[in-house]
Amino acid sequence: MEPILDVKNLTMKFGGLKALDDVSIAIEKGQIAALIGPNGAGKTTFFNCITGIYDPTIGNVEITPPGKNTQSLRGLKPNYVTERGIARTFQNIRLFHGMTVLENVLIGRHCRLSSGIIKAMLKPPSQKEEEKQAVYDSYKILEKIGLAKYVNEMAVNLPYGAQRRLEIARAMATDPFLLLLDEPAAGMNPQETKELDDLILWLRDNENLTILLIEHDMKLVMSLSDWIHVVDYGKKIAEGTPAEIKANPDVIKAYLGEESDDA
Amino acid sequence: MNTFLKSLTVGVLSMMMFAAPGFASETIKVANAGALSGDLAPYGISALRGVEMAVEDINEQGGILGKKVELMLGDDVCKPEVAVNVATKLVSDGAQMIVGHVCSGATIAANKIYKDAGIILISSSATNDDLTLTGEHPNFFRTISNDGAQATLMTDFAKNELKVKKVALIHDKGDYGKGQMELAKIAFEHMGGVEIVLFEGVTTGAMDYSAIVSKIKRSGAELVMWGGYHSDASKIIQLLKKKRVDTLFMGADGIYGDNLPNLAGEFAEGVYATGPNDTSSNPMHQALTKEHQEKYGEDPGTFFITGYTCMQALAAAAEKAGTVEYDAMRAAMFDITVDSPMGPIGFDKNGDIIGAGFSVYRVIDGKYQQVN
Amino acid sequence: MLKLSNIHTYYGNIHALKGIDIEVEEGEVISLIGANGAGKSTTLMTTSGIVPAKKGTIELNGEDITYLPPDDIVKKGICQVPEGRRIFPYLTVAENLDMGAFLRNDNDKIKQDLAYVYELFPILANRRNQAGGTLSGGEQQMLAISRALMSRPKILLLDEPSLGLAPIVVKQIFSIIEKINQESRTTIFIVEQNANLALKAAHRGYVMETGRITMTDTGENLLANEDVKKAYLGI
Amino acid sequence: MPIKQQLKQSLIIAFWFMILTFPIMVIKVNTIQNIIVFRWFNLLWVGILTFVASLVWNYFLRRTEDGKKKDFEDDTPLIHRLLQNDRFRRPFLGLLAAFFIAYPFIFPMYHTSIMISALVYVMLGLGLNIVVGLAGLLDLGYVAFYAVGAYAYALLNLHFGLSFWMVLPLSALLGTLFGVLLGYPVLRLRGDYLAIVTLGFGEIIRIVLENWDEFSNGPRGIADIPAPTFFGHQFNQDNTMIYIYFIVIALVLMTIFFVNRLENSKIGRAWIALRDDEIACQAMGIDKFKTKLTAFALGATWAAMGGVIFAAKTSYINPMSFTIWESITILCVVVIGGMGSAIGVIAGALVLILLPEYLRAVAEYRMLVFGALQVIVMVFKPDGLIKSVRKVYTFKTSQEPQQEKIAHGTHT
Amino acid sequence: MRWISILLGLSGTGAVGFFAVREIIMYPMYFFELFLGGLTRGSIYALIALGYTMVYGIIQLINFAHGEIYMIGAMTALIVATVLGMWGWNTAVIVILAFVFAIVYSCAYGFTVEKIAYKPLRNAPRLSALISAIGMSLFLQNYVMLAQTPDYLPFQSLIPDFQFWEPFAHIITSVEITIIITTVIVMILLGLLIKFTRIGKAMRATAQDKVMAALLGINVNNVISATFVVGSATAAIGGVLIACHVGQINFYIGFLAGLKAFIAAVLGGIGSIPGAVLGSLVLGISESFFTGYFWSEYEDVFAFAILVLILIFRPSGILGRHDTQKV
Repeated sequence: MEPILDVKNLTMKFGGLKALDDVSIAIEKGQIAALIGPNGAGKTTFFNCITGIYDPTIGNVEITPPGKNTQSLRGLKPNYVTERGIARTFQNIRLFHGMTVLENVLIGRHCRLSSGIIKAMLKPPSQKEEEKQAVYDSYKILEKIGLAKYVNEMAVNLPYGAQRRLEIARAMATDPFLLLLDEPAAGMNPQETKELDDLILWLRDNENLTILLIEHDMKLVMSLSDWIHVVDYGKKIAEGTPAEIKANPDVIKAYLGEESDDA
Repeated sequence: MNTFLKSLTVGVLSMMMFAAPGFASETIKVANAGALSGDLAPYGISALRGVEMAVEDINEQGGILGKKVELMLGDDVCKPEVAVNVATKLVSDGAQMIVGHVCSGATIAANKIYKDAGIILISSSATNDDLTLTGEHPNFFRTISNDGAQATLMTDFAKNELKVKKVALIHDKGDYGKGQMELAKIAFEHMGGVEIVLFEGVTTGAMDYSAIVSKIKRSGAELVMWGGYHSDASKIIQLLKKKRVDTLFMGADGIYGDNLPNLAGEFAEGVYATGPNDTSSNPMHQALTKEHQEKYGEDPGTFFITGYTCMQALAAAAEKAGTVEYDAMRAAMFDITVDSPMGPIGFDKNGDIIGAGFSVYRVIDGKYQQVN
Repeated sequence: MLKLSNIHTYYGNIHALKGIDIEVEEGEVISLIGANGAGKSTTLMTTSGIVPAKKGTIELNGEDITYLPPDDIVKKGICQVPEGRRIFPYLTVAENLDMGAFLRNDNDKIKQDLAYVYELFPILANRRNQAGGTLSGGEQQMLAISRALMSRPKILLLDEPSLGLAPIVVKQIFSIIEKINQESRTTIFIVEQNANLALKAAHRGYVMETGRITMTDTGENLLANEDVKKAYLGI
Repeated sequence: MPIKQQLKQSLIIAFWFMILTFPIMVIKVNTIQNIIVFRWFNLLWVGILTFVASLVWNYFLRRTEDGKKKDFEDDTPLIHRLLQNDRFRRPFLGLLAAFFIAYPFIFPMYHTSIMISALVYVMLGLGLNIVVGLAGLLDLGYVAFYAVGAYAYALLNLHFGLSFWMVLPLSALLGTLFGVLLGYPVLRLRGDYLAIVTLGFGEIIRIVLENWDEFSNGPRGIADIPAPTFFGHQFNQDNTMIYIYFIVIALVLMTIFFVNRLENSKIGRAWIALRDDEIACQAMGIDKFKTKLTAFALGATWAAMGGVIFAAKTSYINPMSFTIWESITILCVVVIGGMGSAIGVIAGALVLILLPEYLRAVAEYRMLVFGALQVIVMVFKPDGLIKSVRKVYTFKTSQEPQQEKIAHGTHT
Repeated sequence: MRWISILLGLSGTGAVGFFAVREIIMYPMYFFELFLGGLTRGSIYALIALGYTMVYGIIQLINFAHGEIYMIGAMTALIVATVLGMWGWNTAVIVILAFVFAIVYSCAYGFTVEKIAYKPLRNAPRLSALISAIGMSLFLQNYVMLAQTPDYLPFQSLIPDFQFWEPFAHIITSVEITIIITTVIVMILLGLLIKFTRIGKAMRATAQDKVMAALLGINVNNVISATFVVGSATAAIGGVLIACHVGQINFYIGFLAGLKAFIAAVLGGIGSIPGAVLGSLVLGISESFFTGYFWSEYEDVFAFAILVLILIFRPSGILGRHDTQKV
């Protein structure tokens, strides 16, 4: 089977600095994959290259959405990448602070709605219908993620953990097949992390999603991932199952440290 | 919020107060409209002072048709859209005659209102040809000659008296300045024998004109003809002199008056300008100048005398017509001869002044002196 | 030596601290743990005078410093390493350190201290002419701590020193923190997510929930406490 | 702060201002006649005025700051709260409508005339509000589109004899077209870079109009632009003014109606989201560039229509009416009124345009007062006179899923 | 399509290049003259642009009232010089005192304006601060107009007009030379100030991160005030020199000068001090050449066209920092 995401020889230069150096990563359908590595290793840059925020210097990103042909994402603007079915969250929460929870998710629905300016001004029945449907769909997503009780709250007033989940809900609203999570557990307490763990598994199993995540919480990564990729100084240094990675001496040296159990 | 509502109420109330109609006609209402603020204010204020002084004199002598004259003011900052509002205001406040406006553009815009309301308009300074020659402004008169006359004078003088062969026409891109230079260009082309080596506009108020000065020098022009006002002229003249570019400099009434010699100081020596005929030998003119000196502590500005004459002409026409009704007034305007500080003047069928014209002046010892 | 009593702080309309009491003794390492949004960072920002308290008093060695502007508080010897490190991105490493010693005039001692931090973090010495913004996260954290040390603080406030760092770097940072405390007797006040690490390193700890202090004890006791274990250690 | 200390502080401030204003307020030089006048009384006035002003200023500044900290209650502006109240809304709107309908018949023409100017600014303000208030794009060259509309009417009428009613929709299209043309190359710029480039475009259009005589008649401008006709009937001057007044009223209502709908649509949401966070927006599948361009072009559309009205009302246009100050004034209308708030923009336009007109009584000082007021309003009400209250989408769970309704209500 | 555009581009560049080379060879003095004129103009822009860029760098505010500070500097110099001149003081003393007073008063105004119109708005939306600045600008213009006069006032050059030896007499005046030299000196001093002094370091730190600067013991309010003071001082120097150059001032000179200088600052990359100078020189020199070789009517159009072109290819100006937004 074709990998659902196939990144080939990705290199990204900023001025003289190579943030990514010939990184190739393939992700199978239905996998939960993790990308780990020290700070500044290029993990977020990798996400940005896939989602079109950066245009990689060399390399190609190919996707094979379920039931569709393989296509290249090279040179696409971020919004087109999203339209093709890749959604993401951000390391530092980027919610729209002036908006309610529902509206945040509605923004996520944006690219699946069709009405334009003229319709917005004239408001024909079809447009009203679409808006209604969008609100309904958004609410359903919130229900699934477990945020339904906050639906009319302002996003900024949510507890921290809920804000992180809202980012996921918002990403889900774009109907993705591949979800990229950038440090979803950062700043969460153990209880919240546990819930996140469950949510990610649930998303994979019930929503048919493939998930790639960046995370520093090794416990989460090790328990959740099917496959782990390790980068350091922009280069991929290892990949394998959690058990293999834990035992990999290069990874221990660069990232985990000697006693890798207590973090 | 409360404060906002309050201020709104105050606003509405004050509007209602303004709204009280002003037709209690114990007086004759004359309005003076023009730039009283902004960078062209010196011109507007000089004209206003003339009008004010004339109103005082007329009222001392018993007013017009036995009624005192009441002067209303409108400030249009020389902007057409403001002029329209000002005109509307003056008309709604019951003005029966208007002196103004100062700038041609504002005058053209505002006159639509006056024309419809049937009010005579007389300007001391709007020189644009269109105002009289197109026939679209039948209610318009002026106590200053038009741009065409001025341009002819300038170009004739340049060719016949100064005997220049190459001339640079520089303007400030404004309606007045550019209009002047376009007329001059046509006149030169019509006459032949003088080559226009440069025809350019510069940005008013710029900090540096050295590039255009270099360009003038390179063009080999013997005369720079300037369309615009005194402040930019002064900058260019100074730079020409400082950079030892030996060209003559000539402008129209925009640089006539004391403003330019005052501003440019010694650098202004030798600058030519056209301006309303010198009538300073007229005893009335001398008396008025003296009065101005006493009242304001300075010499009168460019349009002081023409402004005074405007008011005189209106008074004379009203007296002659015996009424301030439009048709009679207008007819009378063509008939009157006013004994003004500029000498006896009248108006031709277009509304242009008869009996006054332009002369050429040159700055000698810090003052403009007539040369032709 | 530092005493916060009944501190109330507002962020705009949000009542962030609802009557905080914290005491820090000289030479101690104190940890303040709690969930995100509990008000830990606000506690530090209020202490540093960036978000002044609305009510309550902060005393330093008996002197009231509640309403002093931030720069005067630094002059009194309280220096903070804020969350997110806040390195000056366009200043070089050396210039960043120089800014740490902004209030000092004793050039000889500054040189000594500079040598000391370069010894603590040799990597900074190698990068002294590199712009701060080009350092990696771990290096930036080291630089941030060194920069604060350059002001010779009596009390060092550390906000989330482990945030977003690789496990190996986190360990290194915490060992250095302990070293600083032992070698120069600097009082250290740490705010941390990572309760495990923070409580291990601390003499005493405070637990904070939604703007209030809910528990305080020695580090070991807190580590052993069932509630803490459940809520913050995930055991 | 104790009174005594305050007085002392104000005394110091007064003293400082006396020194500060000394050369300019006290010494008046006339370098033409070499006269110096010392006006010592001014010094006294400055001292007294600044002393009082600083006391008042400090008092209000402290009050605003205290207010900020303890204000937990609903900070929705009064007018919005009143408008939500049905009992109040109907009579209020009825009265308002009655007032505006009766207005030109009660007041003399001058008041109608300046009210038209103010209403044109309401249109312009609402249009710019889309660009600045909703989409967060600082446009300092908005006047360019205003000029496009005005010249479109003047020229199309001059050369092809097109009437007002034909040009009005045409100019809207032209405005949109120019919005796209000018927006296309520059909308990738951020923040103040965008501001200065749009300012540049505004000036470029004006300079071209000024110099390209063959096209625009140069600085002489275009005169005798006809007023709109009523099914071919031309009114006299007074009635034309009233007629234009009602046309503007209709256009303003239309603007409010459409802008409101846009704001509460998918596109409006995208604008606001884009203002908050561009990157997140793109990750949500919003085409950043296209969305910004839409805002820019729509803003231009209204400016162009405003321009047509302006030309029809003034009957004479020349490039001097479209300087950068005009753009700044429109921006002030939006910001002082309250960015993002339609009611605010209306209030802003009425205050900023009518105020200087009524301040004509103190003609000399009006711009001084106007400038000072801008500072004061911004210092004490940084969100503008009427703070924007956005309608937020709320979801009512009590309803059956299939008949979900979007309820518009104010978030408190 | 691509080839056509390349061909067009090449032939265009070629034609312009040919024209330029021919011009330079045939009239080298004219070229030099325009260059020097542009240099003067650029220097003038630079003196004002420095203040813009410094203030922007530190509080991200377009200080609209900066042009008025420059005007007040010139006005103060005029007043002081006239008064002292009438009291019969020595010319050299007058020149020095006029400059000193202009600088001191501009600084005082800059300082006060910040305290009144910007400081209370430090946490307000950025546009509010901009409108406040516009209001301040209007206020100061009208204040000077009402307190003094709306007329243009002649400004006796404080710098004696010096007759150069021949080929240069046509090309440059003593005032222009003074302007260029002063700008260079001010630039160097400012560079040293920013790089090496305590306050300069504090300014750089504050510009990058205000909260962190405060946490290191820097009094941010004082640093911001200092920035306004330094920016106002350079503007005052510029004001006096320009007044000498054009020989007149009035209350309105600040607006246009400020606008041009602001464009120059943006061109160079707002917030960057070398950028402000480079942007000013680029703008001044290219304007001068454009007027000299093409049509002065479209000088400003050309200036804006350059701005748009440069910003399209370098969205943060010539020397601006290209911040890739952190994601």
